[in-house]
Amino acid sequence: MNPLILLILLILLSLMAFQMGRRRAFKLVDGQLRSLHSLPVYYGLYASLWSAVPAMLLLIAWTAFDGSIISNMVVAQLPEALHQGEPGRINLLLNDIRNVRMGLISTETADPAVVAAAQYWDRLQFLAHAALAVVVLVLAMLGAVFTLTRIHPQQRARNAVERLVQVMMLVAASVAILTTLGIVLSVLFESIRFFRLVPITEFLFGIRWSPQMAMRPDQVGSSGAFGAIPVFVGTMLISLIAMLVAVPIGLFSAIYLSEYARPSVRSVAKPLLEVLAGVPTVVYGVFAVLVVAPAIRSWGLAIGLDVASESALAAGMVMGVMIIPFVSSLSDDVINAVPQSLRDGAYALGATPSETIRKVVLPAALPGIVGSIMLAISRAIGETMIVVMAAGLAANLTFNPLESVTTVTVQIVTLLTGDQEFDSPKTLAAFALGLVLFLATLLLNVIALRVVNKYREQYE
Amino acid sequence: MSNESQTLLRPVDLINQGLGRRRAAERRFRVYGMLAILLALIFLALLFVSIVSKGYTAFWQTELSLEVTFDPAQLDVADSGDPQQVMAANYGAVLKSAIRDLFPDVQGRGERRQLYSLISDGADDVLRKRLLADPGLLGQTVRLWVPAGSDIDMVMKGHIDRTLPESERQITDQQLAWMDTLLQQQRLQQHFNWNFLTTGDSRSPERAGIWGAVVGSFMTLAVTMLLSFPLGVAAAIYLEEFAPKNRLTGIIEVNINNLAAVPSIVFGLLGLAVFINFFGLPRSAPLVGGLVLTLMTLPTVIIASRAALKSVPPSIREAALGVGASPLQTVTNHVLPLAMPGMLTGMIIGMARALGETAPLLMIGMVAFIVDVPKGVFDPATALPVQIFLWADSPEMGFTERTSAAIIVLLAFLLSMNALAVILRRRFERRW
Amino acid sequence: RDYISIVGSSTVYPFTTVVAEQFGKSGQFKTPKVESTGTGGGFKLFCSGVGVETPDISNASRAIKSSEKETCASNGVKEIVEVKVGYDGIVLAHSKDAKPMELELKQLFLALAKDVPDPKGGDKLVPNPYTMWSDIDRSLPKQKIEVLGPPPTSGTRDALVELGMEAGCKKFPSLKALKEKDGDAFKAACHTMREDGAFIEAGENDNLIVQKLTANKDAYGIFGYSFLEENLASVKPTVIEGSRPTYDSISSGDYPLSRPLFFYVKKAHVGVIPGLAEFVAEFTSEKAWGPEGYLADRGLIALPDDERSKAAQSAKKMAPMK
Amino acid sequence: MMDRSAAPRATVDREVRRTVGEVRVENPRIRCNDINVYYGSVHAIKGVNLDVGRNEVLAMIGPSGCGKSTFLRCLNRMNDTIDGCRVTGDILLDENNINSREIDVVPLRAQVGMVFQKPNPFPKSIWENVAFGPRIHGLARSRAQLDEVVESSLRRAGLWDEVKDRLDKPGTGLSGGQQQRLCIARTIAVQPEVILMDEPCSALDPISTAKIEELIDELRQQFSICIVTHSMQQAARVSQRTAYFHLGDLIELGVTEQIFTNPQHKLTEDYITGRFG
Amino acid sequence: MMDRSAAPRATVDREVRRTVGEVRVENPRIRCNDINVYYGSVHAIKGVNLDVGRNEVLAMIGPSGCGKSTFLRCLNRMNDTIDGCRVTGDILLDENNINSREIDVVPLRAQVGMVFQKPNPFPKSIWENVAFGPRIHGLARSRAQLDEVVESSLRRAGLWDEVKDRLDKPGTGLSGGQQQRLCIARTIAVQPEVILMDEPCSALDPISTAKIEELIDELRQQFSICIVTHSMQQAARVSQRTAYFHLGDLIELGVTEQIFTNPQHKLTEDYITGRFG
Ligand SMILES: Nc1ncnc2c1ncn2[C@@H]1O[C@H](COP(=O)(O)OP(=O)(O)OP(=O)(O)O)[C@@H](O)[C@H]1O
Ligand SMILES: Nc1ncnc2c1ncn2[C@@H]1O[C@H](COP(=O)(O)OP(=O)(O)OP(=O)(O)O)[C@@H](O)[C@H]1O
Ligand SMILES: [Mg+2]
Ligand SMILES: [Mg+2]
Ligand SMILES: O=P([O-])([O-])[O-]
Repeated sequence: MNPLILLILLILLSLMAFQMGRRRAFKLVDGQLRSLHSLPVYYGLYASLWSAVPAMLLLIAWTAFDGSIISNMVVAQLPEALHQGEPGRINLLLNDIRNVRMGLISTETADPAVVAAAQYWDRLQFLAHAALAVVVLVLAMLGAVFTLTRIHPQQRARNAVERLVQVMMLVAASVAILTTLGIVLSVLFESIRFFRLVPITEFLFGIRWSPQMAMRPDQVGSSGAFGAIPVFVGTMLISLIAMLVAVPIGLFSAIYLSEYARPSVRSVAKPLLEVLAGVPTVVYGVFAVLVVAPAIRSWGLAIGLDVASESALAAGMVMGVMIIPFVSSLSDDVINAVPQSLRDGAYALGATPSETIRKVVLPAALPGIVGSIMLAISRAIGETMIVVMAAGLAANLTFNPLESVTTVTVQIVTLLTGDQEFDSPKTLAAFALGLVLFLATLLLNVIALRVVNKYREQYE
Repeated sequence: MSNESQTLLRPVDLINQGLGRRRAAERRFRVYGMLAILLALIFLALLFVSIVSKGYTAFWQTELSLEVTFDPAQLDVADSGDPQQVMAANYGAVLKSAIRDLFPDVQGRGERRQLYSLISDGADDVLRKRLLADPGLLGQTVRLWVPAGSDIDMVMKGHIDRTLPESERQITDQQLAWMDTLLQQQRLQQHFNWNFLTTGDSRSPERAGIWGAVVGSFMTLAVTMLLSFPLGVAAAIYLEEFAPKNRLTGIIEVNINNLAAVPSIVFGLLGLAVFINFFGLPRSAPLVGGLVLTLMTLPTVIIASRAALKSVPPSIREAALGVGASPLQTVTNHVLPLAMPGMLTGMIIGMARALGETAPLLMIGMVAFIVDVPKGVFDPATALPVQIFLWADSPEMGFTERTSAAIIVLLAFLLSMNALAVILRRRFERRW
Repeated sequence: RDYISIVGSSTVYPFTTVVAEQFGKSGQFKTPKVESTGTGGGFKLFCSGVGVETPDISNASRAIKSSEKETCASNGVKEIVEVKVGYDGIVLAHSKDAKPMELELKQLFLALAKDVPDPKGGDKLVPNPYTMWSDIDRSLPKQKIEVLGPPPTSGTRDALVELGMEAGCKKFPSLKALKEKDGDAFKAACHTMREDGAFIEAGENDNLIVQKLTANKDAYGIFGYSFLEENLASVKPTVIEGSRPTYDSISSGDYPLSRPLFFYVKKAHVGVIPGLAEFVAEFTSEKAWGPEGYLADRGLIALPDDERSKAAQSAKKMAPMK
Repeated sequence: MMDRSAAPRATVDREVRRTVGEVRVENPRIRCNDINVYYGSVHAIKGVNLDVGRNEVLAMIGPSGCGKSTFLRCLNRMNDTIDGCRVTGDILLDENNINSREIDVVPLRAQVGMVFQKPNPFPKSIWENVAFGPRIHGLARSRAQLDEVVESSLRRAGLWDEVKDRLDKPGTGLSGGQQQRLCIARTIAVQPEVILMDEPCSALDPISTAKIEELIDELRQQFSICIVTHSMQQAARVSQRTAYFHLGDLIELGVTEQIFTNPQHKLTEDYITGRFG
Repeated sequence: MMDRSAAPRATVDREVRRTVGEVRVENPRIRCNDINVYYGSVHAIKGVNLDVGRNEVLAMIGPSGCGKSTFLRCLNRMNDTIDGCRVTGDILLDENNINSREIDVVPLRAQVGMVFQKPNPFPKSIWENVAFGPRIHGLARSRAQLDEVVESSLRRAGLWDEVKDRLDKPGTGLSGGQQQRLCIARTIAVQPEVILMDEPCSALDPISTAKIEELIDELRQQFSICIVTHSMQQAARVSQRTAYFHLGDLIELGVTEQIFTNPQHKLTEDYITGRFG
């Protein structure tokens, strides 16, 4: 039986269990619902969950594994000559068999052994599905019967159902932990391997970054220096420029929108600002390369400055524009959270609106604003596409915004696209950089959240 | 003040003295605010204008009108009822003879090649489709509009400068002359480029469409939405309504907030390591893209959903608990319906972000040349932003405008999603 | 899997994709999936084993290296079919509005190498002192040396190093002598690009390089011939060793910086992945890779006739390389 | 306690924090023994003993922050919803200690209903507002039965005539006083035994207040009612017994009339005579 | 308050909404002529005429929502900050119509200070809280002068001794009553002529309330004070004249003593005697 049909049957079965559970509970007390611990619905749910959940788990586990079990069985009976025991060949052979089964290769042209295997596979598949169907349905019925026979008026069906739902929600909430764990694991091990090859002190404090070393014995690349300071400095320089653009514009926009703008202006301008955050970063990247960078360069040349074509300034400015809405909408929230009573207090003393904002609202909102700016900074240092397109690859250790610098994310992308050799320090360096990036944003976020929370408590 | 002499001057007078300066400061402050917004909006406008002005031409395509004879011999088709034969037929030959008929005096291989390049490589698609739809056409002659070659298209749209010396442009003087003849005969016209909106990628810019990428994006987003909405809402409800304040929930909270700011590229690394290398899911599949984007958008959805739940006043919960509803009944009956619009808004914003995301998809092999429109979540696919990234890297001139046009399409989707979010927010904005 | 999976060189990518599209149109098979991962990255995936999750074909803008072959073999990829598909010119280009320049390979070496023979004479190698083109040779323009080029993951880089740098390097007798004496030292001297900002590794997006060139008149860019052909309106090539890169000069071998392009087929997959043999046949058919074929329209420089027919033959037989 | 009969003005000193007056009644509906409530380290209710009789209205008065609401919320375990709130002591509702961990709060809250300071109807129709409780508790089998419950509850809350033509309109569209009566109807629809009211009129206008007070008087026939109020006038008008709280202590408890005319504790007297508050 | 046999019981009927009593005083500080306030279409204050005398405390009482706060906020144009609020009529402060569009609200609000229901110190140091007003208005030239202003204001607010050692600590760290006195100090630091207080004690405990009431009595020597209060006892304790508002109408205005002992309007009487509220 097809798993899909089985699934539908299972659902039908659990619906039936639901109905029966409900009826039974109702009958037990003769309609005197007050003497029933929970509503009949809960008895129904209880029965249907017991019949569906274990069976469903089995169904999932079975379908996850039966493919490999069957293919192993098919392989076992294949003539040894066809695959010589090599895993890759077996794999290909299986693909072949699969293609025959799906009719992609006609049975006439294919190897008779393969055709036979395909038929064997079909048989096994049929058997497996049949067995699965029997087992699953029996399990579901057992579950239903087990719960249905145990229904009694004092049974805390609602509590049981609610506990189960809560567990399911807890599992959902834990996905975040799994994700973090996954990130840490997928980055940490490679980083450790990297730090075996390159001392961590050299990585953190070295001032030369030239990772594009030879990938093969017969190639000559660059020297392979892994001092990440220039990369960090570049990241900071670009982030700094971005913040210099984003903070004043974002903050003033937020102030204007929340304190001055008429509701009609606000209702138009705010979503428009948010559009800036929604524009894909690839688009910003294209814009930075084609419009902003050349413009800055030609202005620079016009006043006699030597501007690199991939200046940090261009990438930083465009990134700043992208970040404006983060600063503005977060600050907007923070400013709005400042209680009206403080404004009233200042107005009642005869302060002008700007005095109220500058001397009362902003100082009160400052921790929150700082928090939002830190969140924006972590956005800036993690931003990838803009810098991949608009910033340089060369790791210059400089604070001059007119020169070209590189960033952590650019390095990750360039190190991981192209040659991927998992044990060369070059590729591993990308993971070490990823780890640094993760830790840096973690740190910024923890601080920012602390600050923001502290500030929230102040008024709540 | 306690000082008697100062009472001569009332404080009001003193205040009035400083008033001019304060009013000026007030005006300045206001102007800064206005400037800030104006600047941001100007940048937005600049972005849009520059993209639209570069891209709008891609929505038109130069087409060439030819009298095409579906000659069975040339086509190498005996039975036009057999789709196999029709698919594999040699339409190029038919097209070539059709254009030769227009310029019978063109001789020599070199010249002929130049002549053929007036027609797009993709013109055979048009013929194939016609013949498939109407097998009776075999042996007949019909007048058809077929796409013109990319160079002609570029000249027609003004992207190639005719005045340049021949060596510096892709099109020869001879071709320009033919083009002018065709124009005179009204055989060359610009039509709306449906093809762009309905087909997959192609290496010929004039045949390249974004439908494949749109479908890929759609599937990726569908996976993302199906997973992240229930997960996100369940997690938000748990954290906001049920979670006891303990270590575990504290860690979960910090985690979620932190994940929201983790660079998207790191999620790409995760997807590569976990879904492709560990679980062995296929490269380039929308399923994997969707999974990665789910992990990426989940924090956003959770945070927005929690905010929506928070905005439901506690008095509603108290009311329900007060008549003896269980916490779960309180949530499902009262809190959730009220928070739903907010949650949907958060979802849309998360989706919009996922739609524009490129970096993590680069890591999991969704940068690929894929012509066939994907039919399932396991088929290889690209997504809109990746398609933009790919086209931006193509040598052919025609792709420059396609890149901008694809950006326009992507922005149109994003804007409509944003607009939807705004409308939802407006519609259901509730004040207690 | 019922479609062909192709990875590898970004240089060959535009050609493979055209063939893939043509191949898909016939309707018999699905259109192959082509990923542009760079030559090295392509081999990495290609050599990771035999089986449906590994690619069937890897494109390369240089021949496979013995080290890569070993990796392949150790992962069970023993039989590989090599197909040489044509030539690509590597051009050094700059903005059309800039002053034209003519360069010798020796000068190219002096401009881009990390260490160069001491300009004051002697065999000693010193860190590259040249910052202006005119420092190298008075006849060259008085402009900052600023060259945007490919990173080592790219086959273009390998070809540049071998055809350009090494050839320029050998013009110095002392260095030429070194080759016999100490191969490694020779390589270190001739293959190492400078890292002081004059040579900028600009990533694998060649279009971006073209666009950066139009924005910056001083900059030179290194990329494949097909990009030059499409962008003649905005950039122009540098004449190298007296030869201007054109279709003819590259195919005749006049132009010194031209390199062959390849793709490699995993023999074990032939007959298993539907259409693989047919795809190779399409690629090696005259209407595709011939001098009049559709690939030539895209900037591929066809192999000489005899070489081409030989290559087509061996591709048809799927003869693995030794 | 003190000597009350002879010298009526022999008030108990401010410093004394023992409860003055008789806290117990015969056959109580609720009996509280030594209730303490802590918010983290704040001791909000300090060893309070108190009975709620059958068919009586017990008013709780006292200055702001003295713990009236906190105490009230103990009686139906609404304090459970506040993080860090800890309640000790026994609260016997018909012999069951409802303050024990084992008790399921859901049926308890159906038995002890609550009306809040600010009217908080659900943003649903009037009908659904009232039907919600009976529905989740399974008090009606059919729509018709539910209709009946809704009507009778609204009638008893004195709201039927005003809303019978718009039962499907949202409850939030009613005026404040109507909303509060709707909340009362919602509470009595689950047939509780005790109704707790936390300043139910403080958000209402005088006319609505008068209506609610009338209603309370009627409901007393059937329920026990505890009402927290800021307004001494209101306490005097509606209650039979009054409890005066001060900084977490139950200072005085007695028959309402006597509390207002002849308080025995100095603090009560100060409060009643408007020396503060 | 019950039997007022001596005074004739000739109370004015409930239906009459003309103001009863004398609304005018000689040489007023503020004179209001026919004030109407609209929130959108809600008519919140209906044609009120009223004078505020010099060195007097005028109390405003009335049931919740009757418009006390709204009226008070007219006097220093705080209603300007509310969207959709429209005020008509003349408000003369020393002959200037402060309700005209031309008037600059900045100096006006310095002249007519306001203290709010909930203490709202700025989240800054105590010193800065008080110095804020004088500083923005340029009332002090030097730090020394400012110090002087801060000290004298805090002294007059009766807070100096309690905070003199921690002037640099945040004002939000004070207790509720201290915070409210800080807000009063902040207000008098700009030397206003009138002080408006909107239920300044409703968030405070009895002891703090007493302190503030004392303070109000002292401040009256120098300022005119309008105070809104919910507590009739408080009105009786601190004010010279009392105004009773009802649903936007000024029902009755008179000498406090008389209002409380012998109200002339039926509505006032109902309210005073606790028949509602
Ligand atoms: N959630 C809470 N967390 C901490 N302390 C609280 C909490 N709720 C109340 N308190 C404190 O407990 C004490 C009693 O509060 P409660 O709300 O019971 O007073 P109340 O008498 O109802 O006052 P009001 O008349 O203002 O409603 C107060 O000191 C208050 O600050
Ligand atoms: N911002 C506003 N928008 C619309 N209506 C308002 C607003 N503020 C007050 N009102 C209405 O105006 C009327 C008077 O309100 P006001 O706040 O002045 O009453 P109050 O006498 O101060 O009451 P309370 O004693 O509760 O403070 C009320 O009916 C109120 O609903
Ligand atoms: Mg309370
Ligand atoms: Mg008020
Ligand atoms: O992508 P490449 O051809 O440069 O390896």
